[in-house]
Amino acid sequence: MTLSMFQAIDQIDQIFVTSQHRLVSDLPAEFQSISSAILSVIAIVLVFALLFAITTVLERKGLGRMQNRYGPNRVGPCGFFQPLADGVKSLTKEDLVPRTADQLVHFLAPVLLVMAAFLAYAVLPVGRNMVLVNLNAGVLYFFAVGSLVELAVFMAGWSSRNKYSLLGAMRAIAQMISYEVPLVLASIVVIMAAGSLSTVSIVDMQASYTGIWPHWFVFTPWGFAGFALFMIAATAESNRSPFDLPEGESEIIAGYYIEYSGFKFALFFLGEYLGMFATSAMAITLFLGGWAAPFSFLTWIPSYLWFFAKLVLLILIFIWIRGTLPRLRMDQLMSFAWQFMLPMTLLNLFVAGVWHFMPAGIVRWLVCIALLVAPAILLSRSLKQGKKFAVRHYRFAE
Amino acid sequence: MSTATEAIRIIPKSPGANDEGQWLEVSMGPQHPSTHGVFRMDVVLDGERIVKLKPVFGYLHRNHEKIAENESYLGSMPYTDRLDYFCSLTNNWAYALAVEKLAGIQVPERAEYIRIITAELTRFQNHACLIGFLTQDMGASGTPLMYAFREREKILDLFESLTGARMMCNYMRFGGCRVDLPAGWIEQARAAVASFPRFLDEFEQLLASNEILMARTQGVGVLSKEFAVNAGVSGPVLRASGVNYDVRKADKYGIYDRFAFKIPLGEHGDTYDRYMVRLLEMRESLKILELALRDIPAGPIVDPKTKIRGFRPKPGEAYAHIEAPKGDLGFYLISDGSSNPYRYRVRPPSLVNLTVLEELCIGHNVADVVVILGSIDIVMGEVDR
Amino acid sequence: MFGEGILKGLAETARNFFGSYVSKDRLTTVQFPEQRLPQIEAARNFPFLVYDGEDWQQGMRCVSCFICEKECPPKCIFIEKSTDKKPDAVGKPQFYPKVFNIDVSVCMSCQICVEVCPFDAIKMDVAFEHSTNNRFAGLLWDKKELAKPNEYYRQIHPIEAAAVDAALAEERAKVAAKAKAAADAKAAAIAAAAASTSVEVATEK
Amino acid sequence: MTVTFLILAALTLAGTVAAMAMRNLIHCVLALTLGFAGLAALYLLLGAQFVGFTQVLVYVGAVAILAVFVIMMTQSAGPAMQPIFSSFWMTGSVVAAAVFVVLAWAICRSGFASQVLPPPVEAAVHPIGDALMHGYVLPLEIMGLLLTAAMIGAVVLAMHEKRRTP
Repeated sequence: MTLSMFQAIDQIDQIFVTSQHRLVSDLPAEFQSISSAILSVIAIVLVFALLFAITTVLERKGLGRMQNRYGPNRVGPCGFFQPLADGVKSLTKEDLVPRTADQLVHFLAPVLLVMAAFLAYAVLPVGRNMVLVNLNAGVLYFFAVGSLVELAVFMAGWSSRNKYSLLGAMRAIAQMISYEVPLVLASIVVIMAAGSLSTVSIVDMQASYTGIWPHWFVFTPWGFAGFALFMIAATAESNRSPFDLPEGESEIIAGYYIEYSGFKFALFFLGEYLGMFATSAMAITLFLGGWAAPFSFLTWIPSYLWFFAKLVLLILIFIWIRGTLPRLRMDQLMSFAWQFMLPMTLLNLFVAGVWHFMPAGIVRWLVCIALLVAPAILLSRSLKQGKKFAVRHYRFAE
Repeated sequence: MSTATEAIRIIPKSPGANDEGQWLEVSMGPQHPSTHGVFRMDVVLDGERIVKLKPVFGYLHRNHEKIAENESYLGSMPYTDRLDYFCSLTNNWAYALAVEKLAGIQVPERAEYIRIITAELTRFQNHACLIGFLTQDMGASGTPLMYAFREREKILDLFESLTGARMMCNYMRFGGCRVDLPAGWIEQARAAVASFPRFLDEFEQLLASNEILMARTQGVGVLSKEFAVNAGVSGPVLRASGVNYDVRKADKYGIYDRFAFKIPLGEHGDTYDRYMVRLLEMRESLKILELALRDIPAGPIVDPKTKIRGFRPKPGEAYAHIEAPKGDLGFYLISDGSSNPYRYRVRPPSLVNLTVLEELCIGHNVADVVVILGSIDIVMGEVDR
Repeated sequence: MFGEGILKGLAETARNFFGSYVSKDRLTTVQFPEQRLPQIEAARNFPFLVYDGEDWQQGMRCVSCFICEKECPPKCIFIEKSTDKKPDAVGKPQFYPKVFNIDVSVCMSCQICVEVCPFDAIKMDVAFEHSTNNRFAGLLWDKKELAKPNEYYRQIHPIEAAAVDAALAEERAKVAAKAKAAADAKAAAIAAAAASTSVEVATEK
Repeated sequence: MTVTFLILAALTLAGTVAAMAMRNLIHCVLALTLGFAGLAALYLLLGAQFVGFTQVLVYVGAVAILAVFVIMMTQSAGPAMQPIFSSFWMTGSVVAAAVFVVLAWAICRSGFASQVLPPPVEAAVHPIGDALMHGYVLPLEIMGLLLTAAMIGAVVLAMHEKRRTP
């Protein structure tokens, strides 16, 4: 009885894997691997493009509610067909290219951006046994592909022949390079702990339980600090508020894609959101146990649902932050990256080492927390660069 | 074949400069989203640092003064709405005050109260929206702005039920106001005023102690006391630099001397002070509003001796100014005894305050320019006239 | 200090997010085409010409005195006086506008024409959903487009219209009484001289 | 497998040739990036995942961007309008041909090419890490030191610059 139930749960969990196998198995042997890969690619493109569509609605509705507005509510039920209308609109808009622009590069930039964004999904395990390729150097692949985005951004900014787009591209590249360092360093703690660069084995390591509690890396001092640092760096990498300077709508209008219109503009949006999903998914994979359920008694829920639940949760946090915070300035952003993020990630590496070599127990927790919190406070003090940022008190004249 | 840099005008650095590299001239505006209207700044950048900044305006010039000189005295009243289109009622008041001074008209008690109530409501909504715009310029995706608009809506509803229009009120008349308060207006206004402190608390909660906001505004665009006075800056911008000058206190026009309120003063003269002074001024405005809504007497709302048609003041001249939300707004009129003024001149606070922009911006980043410009609080309708 | 203000702000937006679902004064949006705000007595948009009775040409109150044309700040009113006369709202024979045009693309809705009109003939309309695909002729409203019945005026500005109606009725009664007195006097005269027309009686006042 | 190799090799060659032949420096860098990417793909084809990804990360992600930045910073005064063939093209091609001949000779002599390759190691990351941390730890440390010194030098230079312009 229970056995068959387990089997049923397992079947539901693996339904996409088995159906893919069944679809491919009829084909001749030499086409099997390639057609299975194509199937997976189509699935990834469709699912994440759909997620992009849903996220745009969620973001606009969420921001609207935070600002005491309704948000889009006209197209379809509760406005959920809004992305459809947006898509039709952007497809039917005239595609304007500046006369002085570098036509070829101008055209290639959004294509490269979306391509790079989609490539990153190859190593992300969205469920148990659900990963496109299980690379040994999966995490490295992820960051390598991520660095292509910088090139695309530069191409867009440079080829538009617009001062604002050039400024935006400069900002974007400086920001991406600066935050790639803490992003990679923050993820190295997990690689150290897992002893592998493969995303699949990193998730597998976290998918076990003590009692009902999972072994996610986020539930350790270094893991939590790493997660926080990773998320901050990811926010900057994906140009989200409060690090959305490359777009800086109120300063440099739209940054590097100011000269794009119609569907190319939509592609930039798509690429940006895909980048955000990808880094969020990486954070989930590294720190939040990937597709693993948060409690052992919840493992009957299919693994892919857990993955997407976590992803949507992170996206909602992104939206929440965007609805609240003003953006930083370029120099502040840079000093934050180099004076706070970099030392903290390096320190986190050290703390992870300490954690590894100390015997388990409460002492280990206290030592690691102290090692992280004290420097964090000190560093945040030094960030003010001698200026006294403080809530002020004012005098009044009668 | 050429590089991108060809499309960009490069200016060689001034001979005195030592370091290499070029300056980049960027034209911010007039279609830039955060120039608060059709305003252009010719910005010369060294990297992202401002080296020179030249404000260019006049895109919205409408010949306001010349039109007014060919218009009857009353006919200019609706045009004053369009000076600072955020605060039409204070513009009306300043103009009415000037004409009253010119023609020697007395204003009935009730009208004075109505003027103060509408002016302080105007100040409140102007400051609320300004703070919203300022944070919008800082990239806060409009959340504070939407809160400000939510509250402003209440004030605009009040204006609409009183004057018939939400923004272009055209309400003040020489010797009083156009219509009396409709039934239930005072209660509605009291309810609105009572709801504002909660909004201000939320606003402060949302932003005043936000580290990013402090980092973006503190020490940015410092306007020294001396320079502010020398440049003729007025309004909250001046008071943020620590100068205790408020026309409401200095001139006691209308019946402001009957109300107890304080003037918040800044110390550093930076953007954060300009932001906070406005926030505190809103609280003071609420005090005045509460008192005025409590004490407003019954009576006529307009001096019955003033003619609507064929209004011809005696030859002479008059200058009257008030503390508009943006600063010291003055009207100067010369009458030659005919039905239209011989000379009509506006002293726009936005324009005078704008003159310090370059001084405040030099040495800061591009991103700071929009914040500083936002904190000066200009409306192009008033700057260009 | 670091992060505290940010957390406060996040709490505030979260409160507003949930508050917008429960509290009416947080979500004040009016979903326009379906929902509409209640009509406001003082509201104004563009002027219209009031007429009494059924026939808009006969009942038009305007006597083409040119005051509004002169006082209009942006000079958007154009009037041409008639050559003949017709009885006005209070019953006196007066000129009427042969042409009365308002260029609403110029009009700035300031209400000064209404204020200066001594005959209560021009009032402010509240209709705002005007649109046309002709930006020249479509925005130049002539006498016919501007004419609206007094009932409409009562409907959009009830308090103001009641006052105007009362004043007009008083005026009308006064004029009628005067006319009656004059007619009586005339009748007495007619009895003696027995020759006169009613038009002359009315013009004599 | 050979078809893939041919395509990638053609791509790499095309990229590098274009990098030499194009007149716009930014285009050159972009073409060079294509060459880098093709090279990375070739590494992957050989089963060297780590090297391939590092190639992308370092060359495409960092070196190309650096090159682009340098071009933007230095060559902003005027466009590159030099002729494709410089006056030393003869000398240059002779030197290039000589280098090619020497390299080809050395490779052919070493017997490396004729050797039958062992099957590619699956877990390529671990051996590299082991090699770096055990066998080649001294060169690694020296390189790290060198880079740190270079970085400090760059910082000092930049700070000096700043002090000169108040």
